Amino acid sequence: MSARQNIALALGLLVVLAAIPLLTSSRYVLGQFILFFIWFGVVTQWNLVFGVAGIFSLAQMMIFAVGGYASAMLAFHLQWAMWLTVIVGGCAAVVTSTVIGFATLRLRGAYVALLTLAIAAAMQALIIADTDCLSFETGTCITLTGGASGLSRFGDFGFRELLGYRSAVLGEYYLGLLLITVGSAFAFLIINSPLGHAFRALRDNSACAAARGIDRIKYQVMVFSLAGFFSGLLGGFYAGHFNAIGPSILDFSTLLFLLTSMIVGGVGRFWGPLAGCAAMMLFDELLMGLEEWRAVGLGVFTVVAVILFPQGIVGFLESGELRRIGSQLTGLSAQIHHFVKKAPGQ
Amino acid sequence: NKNATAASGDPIPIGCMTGLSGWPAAEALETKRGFEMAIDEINAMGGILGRPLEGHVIDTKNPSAESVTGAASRLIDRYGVHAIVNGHNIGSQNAEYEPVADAGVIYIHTNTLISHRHVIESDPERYYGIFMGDPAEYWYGPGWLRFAAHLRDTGQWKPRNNKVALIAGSSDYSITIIKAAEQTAADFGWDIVIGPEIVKTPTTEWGPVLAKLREADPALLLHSHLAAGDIAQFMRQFRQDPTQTLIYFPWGPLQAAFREIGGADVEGVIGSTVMGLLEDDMGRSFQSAYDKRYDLDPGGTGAISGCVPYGLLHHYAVAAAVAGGTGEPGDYEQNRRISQVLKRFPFRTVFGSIKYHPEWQSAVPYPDLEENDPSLGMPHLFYQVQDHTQQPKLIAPVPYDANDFQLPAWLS
Amino acid sequence: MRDDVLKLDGLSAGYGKVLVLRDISFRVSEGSVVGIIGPNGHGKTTLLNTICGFVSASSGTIELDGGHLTGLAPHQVAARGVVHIPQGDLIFPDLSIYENLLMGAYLEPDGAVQARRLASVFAMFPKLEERQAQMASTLSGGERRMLGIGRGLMRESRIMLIDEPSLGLAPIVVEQIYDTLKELKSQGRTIVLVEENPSRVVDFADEIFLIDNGEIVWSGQASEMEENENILETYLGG
Amino acid sequence: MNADVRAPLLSCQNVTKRFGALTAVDALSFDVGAGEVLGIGGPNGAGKTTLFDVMSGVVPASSGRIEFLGQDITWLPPYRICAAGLARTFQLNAAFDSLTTLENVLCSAYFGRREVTLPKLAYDRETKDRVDGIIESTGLASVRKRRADSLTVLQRKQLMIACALATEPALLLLDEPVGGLNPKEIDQTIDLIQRVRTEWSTTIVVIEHVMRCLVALCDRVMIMHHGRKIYEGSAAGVGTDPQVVEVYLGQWAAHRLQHLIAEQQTHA
Amino acid sequence: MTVLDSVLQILVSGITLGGMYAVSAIGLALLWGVMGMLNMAHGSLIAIGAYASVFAVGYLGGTWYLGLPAAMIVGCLAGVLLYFATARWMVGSGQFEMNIIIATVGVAIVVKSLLIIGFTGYPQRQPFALEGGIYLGNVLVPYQTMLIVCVAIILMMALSWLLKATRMGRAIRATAQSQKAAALMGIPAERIYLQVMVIAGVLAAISGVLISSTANTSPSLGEVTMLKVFIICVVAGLGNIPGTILISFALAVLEAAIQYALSAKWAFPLLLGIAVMILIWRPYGLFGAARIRKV
Ligand SMILES: Nc1ncnc2c1ncn2[C@@H]1O[C@H](COP(=O)(O)OP(=O)(O)OP(=O)(O)O)[C@@H](O)[C@H]1O
Ligand SMILES: Nc1ncnc2c1ncn2[C@@H]1O[C@H](COP(=O)(O)OP(=O)(O)OP(=O)(O)O)[C@@H](O)[C@H]1O
Ligand SMILES: [Mg+2]
Ligand SMILES: [Mg+2]
Repeated sequence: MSARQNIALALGLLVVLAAIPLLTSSRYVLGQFILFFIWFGVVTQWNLVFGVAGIFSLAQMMIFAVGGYASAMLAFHLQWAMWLTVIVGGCAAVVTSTVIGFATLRLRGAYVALLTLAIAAAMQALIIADTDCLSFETGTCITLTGGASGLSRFGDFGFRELLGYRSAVLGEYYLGLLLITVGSAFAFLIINSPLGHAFRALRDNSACAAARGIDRIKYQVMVFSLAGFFSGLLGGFYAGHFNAIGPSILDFSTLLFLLTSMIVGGVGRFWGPLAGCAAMMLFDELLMGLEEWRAVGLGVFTVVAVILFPQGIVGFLESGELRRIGSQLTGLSAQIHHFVKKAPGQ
Repeated sequence: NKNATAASGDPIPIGCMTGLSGWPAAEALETKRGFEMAIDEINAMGGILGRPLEGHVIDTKNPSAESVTGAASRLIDRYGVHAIVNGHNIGSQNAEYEPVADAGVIYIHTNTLISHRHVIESDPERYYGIFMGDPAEYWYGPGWLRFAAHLRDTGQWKPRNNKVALIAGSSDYSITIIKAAEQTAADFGWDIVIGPEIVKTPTTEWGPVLAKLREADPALLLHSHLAAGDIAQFMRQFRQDPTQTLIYFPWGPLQAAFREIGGADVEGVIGSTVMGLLEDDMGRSFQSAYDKRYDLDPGGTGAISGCVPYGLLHHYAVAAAVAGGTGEPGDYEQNRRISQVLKRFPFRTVFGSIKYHPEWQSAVPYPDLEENDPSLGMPHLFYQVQDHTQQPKLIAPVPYDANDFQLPAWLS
Repeated sequence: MRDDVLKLDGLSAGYGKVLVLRDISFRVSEGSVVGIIGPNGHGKTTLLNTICGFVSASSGTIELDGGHLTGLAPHQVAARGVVHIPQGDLIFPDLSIYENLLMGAYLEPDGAVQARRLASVFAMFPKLEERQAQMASTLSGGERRMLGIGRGLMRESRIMLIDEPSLGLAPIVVEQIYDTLKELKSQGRTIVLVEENPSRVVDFADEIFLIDNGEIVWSGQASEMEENENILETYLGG
Repeated sequence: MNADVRAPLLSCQNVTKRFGALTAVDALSFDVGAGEVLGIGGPNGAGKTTLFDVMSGVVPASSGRIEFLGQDITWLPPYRICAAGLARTFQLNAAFDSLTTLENVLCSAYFGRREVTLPKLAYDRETKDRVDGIIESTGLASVRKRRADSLTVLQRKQLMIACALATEPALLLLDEPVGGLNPKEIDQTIDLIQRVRTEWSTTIVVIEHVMRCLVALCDRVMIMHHGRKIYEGSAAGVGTDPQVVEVYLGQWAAHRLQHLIAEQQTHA
Repeated sequence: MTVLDSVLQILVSGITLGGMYAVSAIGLALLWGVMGMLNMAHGSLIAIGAYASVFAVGYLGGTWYLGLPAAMIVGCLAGVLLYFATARWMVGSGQFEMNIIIATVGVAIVVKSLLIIGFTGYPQRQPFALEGGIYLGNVLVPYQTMLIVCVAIILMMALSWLLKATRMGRAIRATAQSQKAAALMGIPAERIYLQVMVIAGVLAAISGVLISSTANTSPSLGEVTMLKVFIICVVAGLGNIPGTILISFALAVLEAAIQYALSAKWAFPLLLGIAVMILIWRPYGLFGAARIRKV
C-alpha cells in the first residue's frame, strides 16, 4: 500500500472509531474499546522494537508498568494531577526503556528475550515484596509501590467531575483515541522515515548496516527510547482509567496475550498490531459464553491463527488474497459504474 | 403444591463474576454452583415478591482490574442486573466498584480486602450499594494472635518463650495478614524474631526458611502462605527436625489437598477462616444438599466455597423483599432502600451471621472485633487437623467449637 | 540409445504468481553431461530448484528413471538419488566441516563407504582436511564453495545437479574441480551443470541448453555451439 | 599519471588479524594511491576478505595500523569509517533484504555520507536526487520498487555497488564484484566500475578471481597467500610469477592470462 | 541447630532445587537449545507427565511405580500431538521461530485449562514418591532428591551423547540450522521434528513425575519453574547441555543461600539480577560460543 492509501485507511478508521460513542452508550462496549486502545497502543510501540527493529525484547509490559506506576505513585503519594503524572510516567518509561536498550546491546535473539523477561520479573518480584511501610493510615500500611495489593484510588483525569460519573467514560474514550492516534501516527512516521529504514537495515543485516554508516548502538538505544514514551503514557492512561495499578500488570499471561496479538496481526507491519489486537480481543469476547472452556477456545484460536496466517493476518491480506478480492470488487464497481452511466441514456 | 409458590412475572437479572477460565477456576466453579443453587432455591420459594431471579455468571479470567471492571460493566449494560453477588476476584483492586457505583446497583462480594473499608469511607454516598460479605483478610493476623494468647492464658498450651515467627507468601492476602500480625503482636505479648519473611508463591523447598526457624526457635509461627500444596510440603520438611513451635496457617489446612499431600505430618496444625461453613445442622444440611445436587463426594471441600454466594444471595433476596423489590441500574432510590435493609438486619446463614458494619459495609468478625455476641458477627473459625484422614476439627470460637484443642505431637 | 535418467516435460514454475520457467522440456540420458547456460536471472537456478523440489512446478512433469518427481518434497527427491549442489551453498553454519561432510552422506549408512568418500573429498580439497574441526560459518567464500561441492560428492547419485561450481574459487581450484567432474563423467555419472563461463561448458558438456527468459531458446551439441558464435555473442558476450 | 607521485590515500602497516591459532592476515603492509585501482588476488582463504573486514572496521584488527586520508582508522567503528569515506561491498552479496532497492540506496546515502546526529523524519530532496542518479547509472532503474531479496545475482551486485557509491566514498573496496557472472555481464560490470572511477573519481581496491577483470581494471595487482603478500606489481607480471602460478593460478589460467594480456596490448 | 547444620541444610536445599531445575530443563534444552524451538508448552508436558502418573495410580488403581511408564507413554503421545498441533504446519516456513512460540503458548493454555477441568485446580498427591532419606547430621537428604539428581545427570549425559556422536543427533542439529539444507541431504525435517518432540515429551513427562512429589501435582506444575529454567538454559548458553546441569545446581544453591542469608524476598530478584549481569558480561551465556554469520 502506498503512504497515501495508508493515511486514507487510517483516517477512515479514525472517523469510525470517533463515531462509536454516538452509536452506543454502553459503558461495557466503550470500556472494551478503551482497553483495546490501550493494548493496541502498547503493541504498536512494541512492534517498533520487536517487529521493525527485530529486537526480541519482552520488556514492553514492564515499560508500560513503569509509566503506570510512576503516574500512580506520584498521584497517590504527592497528590499530583493525573494529567501531569502521565507525562512524567511517559518520561520515566523513556528512561527505563533506554536503560534496557543499553543492557541488551551486546545480546542477540533469545538472549535478549530472556534478559528483558528477567528484568521484568525482577521488577514484579520487587514490587510484590515491597512491604516497608511509609506510613500507617487508618491502621494499614502504605508502601511506596503499594506492594502486592497495588495502588488504587489515586485520582483520574477529571472527567468524572467534568462530565459526571456516567459520562466520564466518554472523556476517557476520546482521550484513549487521541493517544492511539498520535501514537500510531508517530509509529507510522518512524517506520517510513530514514530512522525506520535504519532499524530495519540493522534487523536485516547488522554488519552490512554498520558498513553503510548506521551506528547500531545509537539506533538500538534510540528505538527503545522512542517506543518507551507512548508505552509509558499508555501505562499512565491505564492507571488513570482504572484508577488502579498492581503487580498483576506484569503477569506473564498479559505479556503473552499481547505478543500473540502482535504476531497474529503480522510482525513488523504497520497494520499488524491493529489487526492482531482486534482479532484477539474480539475472539476473546465471542468466547465469553464458554465459561470454563473459554481459555481452551482462546488457545485453540491462537494455534489455528498462526497456522493459517504464518505471516500474520495483515501479511495474509497483503499476500494477494485481498488484492484478488479487491480487484474483483473494482471490476464489479466498474461494471456498475458502466451500467449506471449507460442507464439514463437508454 | 410446588407450582403454587413458584415465581412468575418478569425475571430479575442477577450477576455473578468469577474467574472460570483463569487460575481461580477450581473455586470459581464452586462459586458458580453456589450462586445457581441459591437462585433455584429462591425461585422455588417464590422469587423476590413473586418475580423469579435469572442468573448471569460471567468469567473474569485471571482477575485483574481490566477483566473484572469489564465483567461488571457487561453485567450492568448487557443484562441490566439488579445486583451482583459472588465470591472473590483477587487482583481487581476494587476497580470494578466504579461502574457498579455509577449504576447504583447492589454488589456483594467476598474480596476479603481491608481496602474495601477505605473505599467505602472515602465516599459513603457513592458506594452505598457495595458490600463485602466477609471480614477483611486483616483479621486473620490479630485473630490468630488472640487465639494463641487464649490457648496460653487458659493453660492449654505452655509456650517455652514469647517469640513469634511471621512468614508470608507473595500474595496480597498473605502479606496483609502478616502485616496485621506484625502490628498487633506486641499487644498480645509476642516478640517477633523472624520476619515478616516473604516467600515467593509457589515455594516447595523450605530448607533455608526452616534453617532460620530452627536457629530462632520461636514458640509460635504464623505462616500466611495460602497454597495448600506448598504448606503441606513445609510441614513435611518441618517434621524432619521439628522445633517446639505451635504452627498456624490461615485457610490452607481446610483444603483436602493439604492433608492428602502432607499425610500424618500435618496433624496438629491449626488453620482458620474468617468465613466458613459451620458444623451445625444448618451447615450440614447445606453440605449434603450441595454435594447431592452436584454429585460430589459427601463432605468434600466444594461446599466451603459454594456456600459463600449461596448465603449472600439469600440475604440479598430477603433484604430486597423487605425493601419492596429490587432496583435496576439507575434506580438509586430503590437500591438505597435495599442497602439500608441489608445494614439493618443481620442474617444468619450457613456460615454464621452476616452483620454489616454500618460504615465499613463489610461483615463484622466475631470475636476478633471484641464482639461478644455470636449472633452479631461472622465467626472466625479455628480448626485443627487432628487426624489427617478426616476433615479438620472446629475448635473455636464458642459456641461453634465442637472439639477441643489437642497439643500437637511434636510439642513435648 | 542410452536410457533417459531425467525427463522434463512442459515444465513451468515460478515464485508466487510470477512464472520464471515456461514450458521447459528436455531429457538427460544416462552418463551424459548436460550444460545449462543463459543470462543472469533467467531461471537456471530456478530450474535446478524445481527439479530438486524446492520450487513447485505449476505445470508439467519431472521424471527420474520413469518415476515421478513432480510434487515430491525435497528430501524425497534426494532419497531417489538426486544430488544437488546449490548456488547459495546451504551449508550448516554451526556444524564443523567434518560434520557437514558427514551430513552429505546421511543417506549412505555404510561407514566404510562414507570413509572412502571422505578420503576422496579430502584428497581433492586438502584445505578441508586441514580445517576439519572449523565451524562452517567462519569459512571464506571459496572455502564454503569447496565444502558445498565436497558435501555433494559424499553420496552416490543417479543424477548430479551442480549450480555454478566455479563461483568464487581460485583458478587453480576451478581447474581441479573440472578435473574431478571429468573423472566423474568418465565413471559414467549423469550430470546437469549450470555454469556462467561458456568456454568451460563447451569443453565439458555433451549437450547444451541455452535458457533465456525462462525458455529454452537453443539446444544442441557442445561442438555446434562453438560454430554458432553469434548465439554466444547475443546471450553471453565474449 | 604515474603511480609514484600519487600521495597514498590509504596506507596499511603491519596489519594482522588472528582467529585463534589461525593468522588470516599476517603483518601486511601496502599503500593505495589516490585515483588508482588496486587488484587483490590469491588462493581461497588467503585472507583477502578478512583484510577488507579489518579495513572497513567490520572486524577489529589484531594489530597494525591503517591510515586513511591521513587519519588513523584502525580502531574506528565501521560506521565512522564509512562516514570518513571508505565503503565496501560484500562477497556474499549482502543487502537489506526486506527493503526495496530504492530504500536500500536511500538509507545508505542518508546514513553513510557523513555522521548523522539525529535523523530527520524524511529524506531531503538532495539525497533523493542523488540516489535517483545512482540507481539510474548502476542499471537498477527497472527494479527500484522490488524487495532486495527477489533480485538476481547481477542486480544484487549492482545494488551493493550502488549502496556503496551512495555513501560518496573516496575509496571503494569491491569484494569479487563479478563472481558468478557470465562474460557479457562481466563486461558490463567492468564498464560500470570504470565509470565509477572516472565519474566519481573514486579510488578502488578490488578482490577478484576472474583474471579478465583484474587485467581490464587494475593499475597494480597484489597477490596474497596465507595472509601475506607474495606478489605486488603489474597485472602483466602475475602470470609469470612462478609462486603465484603454483599456489593460485595453475598452468591453464596462467596461460589464459598471458593470452589476455597480449590481446590487451595489441588493442592498446 | 549448629552452623554446620545450617550450611548443610542450605546445600541440600540447593541441590534439591537444582535437581528439580535440571530435570525440568532437559526437554527444553533439547527443543530450545538445540532445535531453536522455544517450546512454551514444555511446562504443560511436565504437568501432563505428573497427571498421567496420578491418573494411572490414583484413579485407575495401578501400583505406584507404574506411574513412570504410564507417564512416559502419555508423554510420547503428548509429543506427537504437540507436533501435529504446531510444528507440522510450520516446518519450512520463514516465520518458524516466532510462530512456534505462539503456537505452543496456545497449546499450553489449552492443556492447562483441560487439566483444570479434568482434575480441578487443587494440588494432588503424587503416588510416585520415594519415602525417607539419609540423615547428614540433623539434615535429611531425601531419597527422592537423590533420584532426581541422578536422573537429571544421566539424562543430560545421554542427551549430550546422542546429539554429539550419533547420526540422528547430527541430523537434529543440521535440521535446526537449516531445514532447507537438511532436506537437500535427504533428511525429512518434519520427521526429525516429530522425533525430537516425542523425545522431549517423554523427557518432560519423566521430569513431571519426578518433581511433582516435591513440587505439588497441580495444573501449573512446570509452568512455575519455567522462567527459572529458561534463565538457566540461557545463562549456561543455549545448546550447552552439560553447562545447563551445572548452572542449574549453581543457581539453585545460590538461591537457597540468599534466602537464608538475606531474606526469601530477595532470593528471586537477586537471582534475576545475577542472571542479567552474567548475560551482559557474557552475551552468549557462560559456556556458549558466539555465532558467527559472515556477510
Ligand atoms: N525467492 C524468490 N522470490 C521471487 N523471485 C525470485 C526468487 N528467486 C529468484 N527469483 C526471480 O526468478 C528469476 C530467475 O532467477 P534464477 O535464480 O533462477 O536465475 P539464474 O538464471 O540462476 O541466474 P543467476 O545467474 O543469477 O544465478 C529472477 O528474475 C529472480 O528475480
Ligand atoms: N571468524 C573466523 N574464525 C576462524 N577462522 C576464520 C574466521 N573468519 C575467517 N577465517 C579463516 O580465515 C581465512 C581467511 O578468510 P578470508 O575470508 O579472508 O579468505 P579470502 O581470501 O577472502 O578467501 P576467498 O577467496 O575464498 O573468499 C580462511 O581460511 C577462513 O577460514
Ligand atoms: Mg543461478
Ligand atoms: Mg573472500
